[in-house]
Amino acid sequence: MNPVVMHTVARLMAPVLLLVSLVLAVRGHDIPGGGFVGGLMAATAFALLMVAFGRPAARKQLRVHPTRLAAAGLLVALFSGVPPMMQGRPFLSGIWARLPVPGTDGLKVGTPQLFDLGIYLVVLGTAMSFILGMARGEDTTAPEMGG
Amino acid sequence: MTPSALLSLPMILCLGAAATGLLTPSRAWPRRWLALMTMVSLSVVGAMLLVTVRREGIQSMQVGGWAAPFGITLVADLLSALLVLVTGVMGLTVVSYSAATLPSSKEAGAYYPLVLVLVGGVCGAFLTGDLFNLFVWIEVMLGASFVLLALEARQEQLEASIKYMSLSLMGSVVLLCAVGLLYGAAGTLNLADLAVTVPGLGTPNLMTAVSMFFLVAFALKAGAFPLFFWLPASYHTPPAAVTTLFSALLTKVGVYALARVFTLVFTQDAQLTSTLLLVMGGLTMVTGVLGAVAQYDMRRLLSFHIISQIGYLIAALGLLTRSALTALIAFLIHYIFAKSALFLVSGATARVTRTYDLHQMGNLYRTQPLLAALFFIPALSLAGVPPFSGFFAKLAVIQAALRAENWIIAGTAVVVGLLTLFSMMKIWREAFWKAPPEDQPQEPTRPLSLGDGVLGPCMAMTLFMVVLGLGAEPLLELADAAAGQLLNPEEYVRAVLGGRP
Amino acid sequence: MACCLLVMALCIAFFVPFIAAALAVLITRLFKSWAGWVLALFPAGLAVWFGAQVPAGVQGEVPSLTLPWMPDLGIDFALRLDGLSLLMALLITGLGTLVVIYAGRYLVHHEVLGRFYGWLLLFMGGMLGIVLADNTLLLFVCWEVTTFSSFILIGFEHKEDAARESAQRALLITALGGQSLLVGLLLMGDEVGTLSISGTIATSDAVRDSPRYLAILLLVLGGAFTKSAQMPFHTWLPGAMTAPTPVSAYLHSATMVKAGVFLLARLSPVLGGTPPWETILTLVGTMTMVLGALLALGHTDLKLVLAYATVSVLGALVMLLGQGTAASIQAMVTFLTAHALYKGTLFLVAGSVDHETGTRDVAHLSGLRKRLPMTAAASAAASLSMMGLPPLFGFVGKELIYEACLEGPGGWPLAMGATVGFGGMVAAALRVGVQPFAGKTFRASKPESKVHEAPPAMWVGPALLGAAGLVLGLVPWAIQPLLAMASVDIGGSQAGGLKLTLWHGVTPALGLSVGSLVIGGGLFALRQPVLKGLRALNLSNHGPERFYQASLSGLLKLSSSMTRVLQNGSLHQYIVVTLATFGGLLALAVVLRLGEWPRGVSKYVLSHEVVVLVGILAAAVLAVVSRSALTSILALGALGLAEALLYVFFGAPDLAMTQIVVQTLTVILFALVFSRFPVHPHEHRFRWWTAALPLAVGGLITWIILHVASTPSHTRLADFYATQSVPAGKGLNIVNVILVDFRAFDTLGEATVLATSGLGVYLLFRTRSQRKKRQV
Amino acid sequence: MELFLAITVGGLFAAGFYCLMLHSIVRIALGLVLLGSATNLLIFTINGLQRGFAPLVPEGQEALSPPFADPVPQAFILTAIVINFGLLALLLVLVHRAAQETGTDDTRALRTELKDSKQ
Repeated sequence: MNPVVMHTVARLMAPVLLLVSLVLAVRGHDIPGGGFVGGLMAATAFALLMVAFGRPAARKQLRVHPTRLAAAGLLVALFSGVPPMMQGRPFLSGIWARLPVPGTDGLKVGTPQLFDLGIYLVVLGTAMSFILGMARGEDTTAPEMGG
Repeated sequence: MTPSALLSLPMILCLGAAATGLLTPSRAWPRRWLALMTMVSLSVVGAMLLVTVRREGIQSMQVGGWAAPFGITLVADLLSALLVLVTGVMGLTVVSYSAATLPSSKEAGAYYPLVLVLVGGVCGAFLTGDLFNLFVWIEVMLGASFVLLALEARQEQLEASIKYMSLSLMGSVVLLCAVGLLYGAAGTLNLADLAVTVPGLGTPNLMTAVSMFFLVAFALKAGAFPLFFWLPASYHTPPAAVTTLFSALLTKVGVYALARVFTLVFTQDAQLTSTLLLVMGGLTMVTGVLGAVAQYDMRRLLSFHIISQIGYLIAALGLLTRSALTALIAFLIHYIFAKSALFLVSGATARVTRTYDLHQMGNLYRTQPLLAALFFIPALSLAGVPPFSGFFAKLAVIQAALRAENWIIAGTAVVVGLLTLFSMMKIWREAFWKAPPEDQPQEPTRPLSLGDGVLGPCMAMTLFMVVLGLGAEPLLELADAAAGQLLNPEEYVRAVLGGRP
Repeated sequence: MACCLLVMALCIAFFVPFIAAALAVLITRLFKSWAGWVLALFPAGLAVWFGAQVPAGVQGEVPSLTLPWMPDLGIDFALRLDGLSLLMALLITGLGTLVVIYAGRYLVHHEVLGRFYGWLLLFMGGMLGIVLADNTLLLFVCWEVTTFSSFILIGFEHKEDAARESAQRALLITALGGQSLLVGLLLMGDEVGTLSISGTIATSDAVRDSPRYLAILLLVLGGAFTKSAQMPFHTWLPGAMTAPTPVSAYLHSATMVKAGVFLLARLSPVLGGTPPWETILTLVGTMTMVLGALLALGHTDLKLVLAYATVSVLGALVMLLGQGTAASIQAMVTFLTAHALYKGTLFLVAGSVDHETGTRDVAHLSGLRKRLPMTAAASAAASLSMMGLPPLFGFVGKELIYEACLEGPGGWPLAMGATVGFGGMVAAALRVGVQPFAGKTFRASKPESKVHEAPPAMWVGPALLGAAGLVLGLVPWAIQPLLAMASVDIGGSQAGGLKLTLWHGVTPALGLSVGSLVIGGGLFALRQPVLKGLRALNLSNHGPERFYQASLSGLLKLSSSMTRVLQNGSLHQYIVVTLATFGGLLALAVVLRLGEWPRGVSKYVLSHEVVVLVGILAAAVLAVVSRSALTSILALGALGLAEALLYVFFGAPDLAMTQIVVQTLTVILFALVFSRFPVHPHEHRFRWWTAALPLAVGGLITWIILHVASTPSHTRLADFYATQSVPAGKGLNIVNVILVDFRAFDTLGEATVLATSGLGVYLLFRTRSQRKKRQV
Repeated sequence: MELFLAITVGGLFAAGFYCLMLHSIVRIALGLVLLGSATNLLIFTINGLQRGFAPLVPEGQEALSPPFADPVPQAFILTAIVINFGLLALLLVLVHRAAQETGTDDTRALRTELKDSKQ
């Protein structure tokens, strides 16, 4: 493919994919979807960037080391279960609130969603570990380009 | 702290520390100290849990606040609490040993987080009261063990990992089938709920068939004959600290799970399942110890002994009497310590001699007196020589077998003990007594002392063995109470389901 | 109060040797060459204390204590000091004192003398524990302490192959016996409901009348016979002579080997007096006695001769216990004491000779009496006692034996056997105790001027012991009360009334005594032809010795061939066996329990579903049989899609979505891996016989699924989630609510697995590229 | 339907186990994928199937009324799929690395285990 076309496509598509992935993750509570599929979708966005601009650029766009991203996600998921313990309720009990968002009857937010967000991050981090790891494994013949 | 929080803390601590560890800078000290602190807290939590359970009976907690069987229940009876405590102590031992032996580049990597994940998975498996959740925690534990095994990626480790993974994943498939079939047959996977529901289903034959899946899956994880191949194929490749961790915890989860499902869920066809367990246990003892006798690699020899000792546990489970289950629990605890001590010592030996090959060692009795003592006591203990913990544990097994009039198991236990002694003394003769081979350059080695950090953990394990030997009574009493809980599921059911029948 | 103090002192006495053992290394380091004298204070103190208990014991006072130790297993910390214990304790501590002093000099330059003392005193503790214990398992614990401490002591010169070999043999044989003993004791405990020895004795009929009596007896005898080196288990004892001589003197003549005899004596009120007991003990004992004596004559090594002579004596003691009459028990007790005194002396003498001359081969020794006068005197006293000449204590003991044999059920045949056995012993005594010292010509491996008397630490022990044999022979009534007490403890009140006198008058026993001297003298005179003849026979390499070697190598062979078959490194085989086990257990369950046809399974199916199912199967078959990797991978992809379709048909959109994504990723992963290395053309061809096992397992699983599916479906959980998902879980997508709320704990674990594997993948690739970098 | 699906599941198990018995690690991994699918379908079938009717509560309603597909096995399968996938990826990378070291994916090349027991 023409690299210019590829770059353009990637530049346009990646943010869209990221947005869709977030929607999938957040709305997953009510419609099919969820943190897992959302996280994979987000990873696809970065994979696209990698195909277009190469591994280092994709790695740079991700900003965080993928394994750290996964670790952070795990921490978020774990942490979402802790607040109820402060109230003397069991670990991972749901706490819900309704945020007043103008134009709707309020947006429901709760720790289970935070949990799902954690899963989203774990999946994104893991998928990026796979993708970036594979890509590094691929150029075993080429000199390592850092990262 | 409320008991219910105590139940979830082990997993939160381990996984939280693992994730936090990965987020800290890639240096040795933050990760090491984080792991150490976590293991200390885990041991404290385990001890508190044990005290609570001993004082107030079986504790349970509904994760997410959803009443059983709709959510996931965590349950701690005496056995679980005891095992969590032992897991914490073993974790602490292995982490401090790792700190003394591993290169700091490795410590700075993902090593400690992986250890924490593994320990967290093990605790989860011990504490969960739900079979699907048990599957998940077993996978957590396996996942971490796969990576730990392959971490250095030397060729033999890759090979070992592939064998270990293929066979373990096969076991996981069987386990998942088992869980699925049980859900289809009983409509629930909560253990306490199953204990209540299954007798009323009126399908005992179907339950027997389903129990075979569980038997295969857990016996594979436990390393029972003839499903143990993954164990000797892999345990001799990672660093001693990792082998110790594996030997102390992984197979125990299989044994624990067997004990759990065959005392709580599949009690309808005890005749058949007990017979199978007895046959399996007896053959496991014999094949394990015969495998060990021929080995000249210290770690392979010790790996085969894991199998033979597992045989004792499975046979004790097959006897299914109160005294047999008491013996099982006492033996389990003893053997975690004994085996760990031996693996840790094998690591220390290899540090001195730079090999695990018994042919290449010699004369350590003179050059390494402390090391010799720290090998001798666990070795005797493992072989069941008094007055160390192994004797009383084995005695309990033999006595249980005699009382059940199962002469074959009693005889096998006795003979296998003797062969264990033989192979332990083989290590002693080769590594500690004989003159070292002449081609081996005799570099003047300073005797290892406690200050080196390598022997500290070995010493701790050995002390446990002496204390659990001369003062076995508290452990036996605890094991007896735990066996009582296993044989009378009413308390377990009441703790989980409350007043609901 | 006094009683209380006594019991406490008994308890302390039990622990003193262990404390001494713990301090041994320290004391040796502090006192250097005086360490032997210092350490000897511990056993000496004990000996004095035990000696002080004799008068009270004669009055019938039996101090005892019982502390609960492991009530769950029935093990108590129970001690009891009756006459038998007292006699043994005196021998153990008294001889122990002398041996400790002796060893301090004998091994003075040894680099690990401290550890040696540690093990020796540990052994002493175990031995003392055996005789003091009033609980069968406490006795067993101490029994095993002696087993493994003697293992270390035998292998003390551990760089020598022979020492390691002998240590292993001793350990294996005695540990085998130990295991047998353990089971016997446990069975016995179950019969009487207690592990207390005195309690068992009180209810001994329960054991003798039990249907398990014979099993218990044989198992206990297994322990006693191995420890006491009875035929055919005697082979470890001569080998044990690789131990330093003080060890041989202490363990292998005076104490440890007597543990088996002691055990039989201790349990004879429980197990004794029955036809099997009498037959087995008499037979084995007599055989051991005669063969031991015979074997003793086939050697010229001082220690080996003594070792075989010891075997012979142990046989005699066992034989006497088998007779079970009052006279035989009294004779046993007396002779045991006499033997401990003279055999201890002779071993120590042999050690001194070896130490001073550098050899212990009798053939190379003579005329030493001038250079080693004290040693020679001790040796003379001891060997005369061994020969059973008046006025030595050995004579008293031997006379009693002959009398007991003549009076007992064995009668004349047994007495003749004993005479022959003692004849051998006389010859052995002449060889080891007299021959090296007698004669005019001095012969030793060193020149005469370099050979001189052993230092005091090394002759004081033998001299004292030798003198004791003489004194007791002259005034046997001095020890009579103690021996009488011990006899009563073994044989009950009817074994009382022991009378020890030096001169019995001219009796048949005296005649037999003379007979044995004549035989012995004859054998000694003909020593060269006897030696040659016995060497030609090479007795010690037959029978049990052969059996031991054969079973050891058989074990190793079995082990290595089994490992080669089972754990042969082939992943293929591991998988096949695992699968076959799985299938076998399923088949077992199906055949035994689930044979009937499953009923009520829904057969209603729509055409598009059939298409999908056929598609799944076709894709699976294609993936399996295709030789092209690419085809297999693509088939896998197709299979995943078909599976997703099924999920769509049956109301699982989340599942379908995830399945598609995951299967796609899987296919990509496979493609990447396949593209990395040349997959050499797969030689695998589809074979029906290979497929039989998987097909069988698949069929069994189908069968079981059908049975499960024929039970009514359960809706309890689903109903709960359907009604609670919205109000409590705040979500419309029930599956998602289950994942993040109802069963969020599962998902947490799942996320952990995923993160772990991501980490693993990343790390595995990194190690590779790092290694590459290092190579560059 | 359960009848036919059960047969399909059995077939998938047979195919998966057959792959495990081949001498190629990649084929073993492939077999594990097949076994994963088989297990998922087993769980899916086991408590009765329901055509259509996903377990989604319609917007605005408080509860879902029957008929609907059992959501519990679906949740199990979702968890299992992800776990399987993660571990499979790990296995494949191992296979990849081992093949780099040995140059083949033939399991018969994996025999260093025997190195010391031959002595």
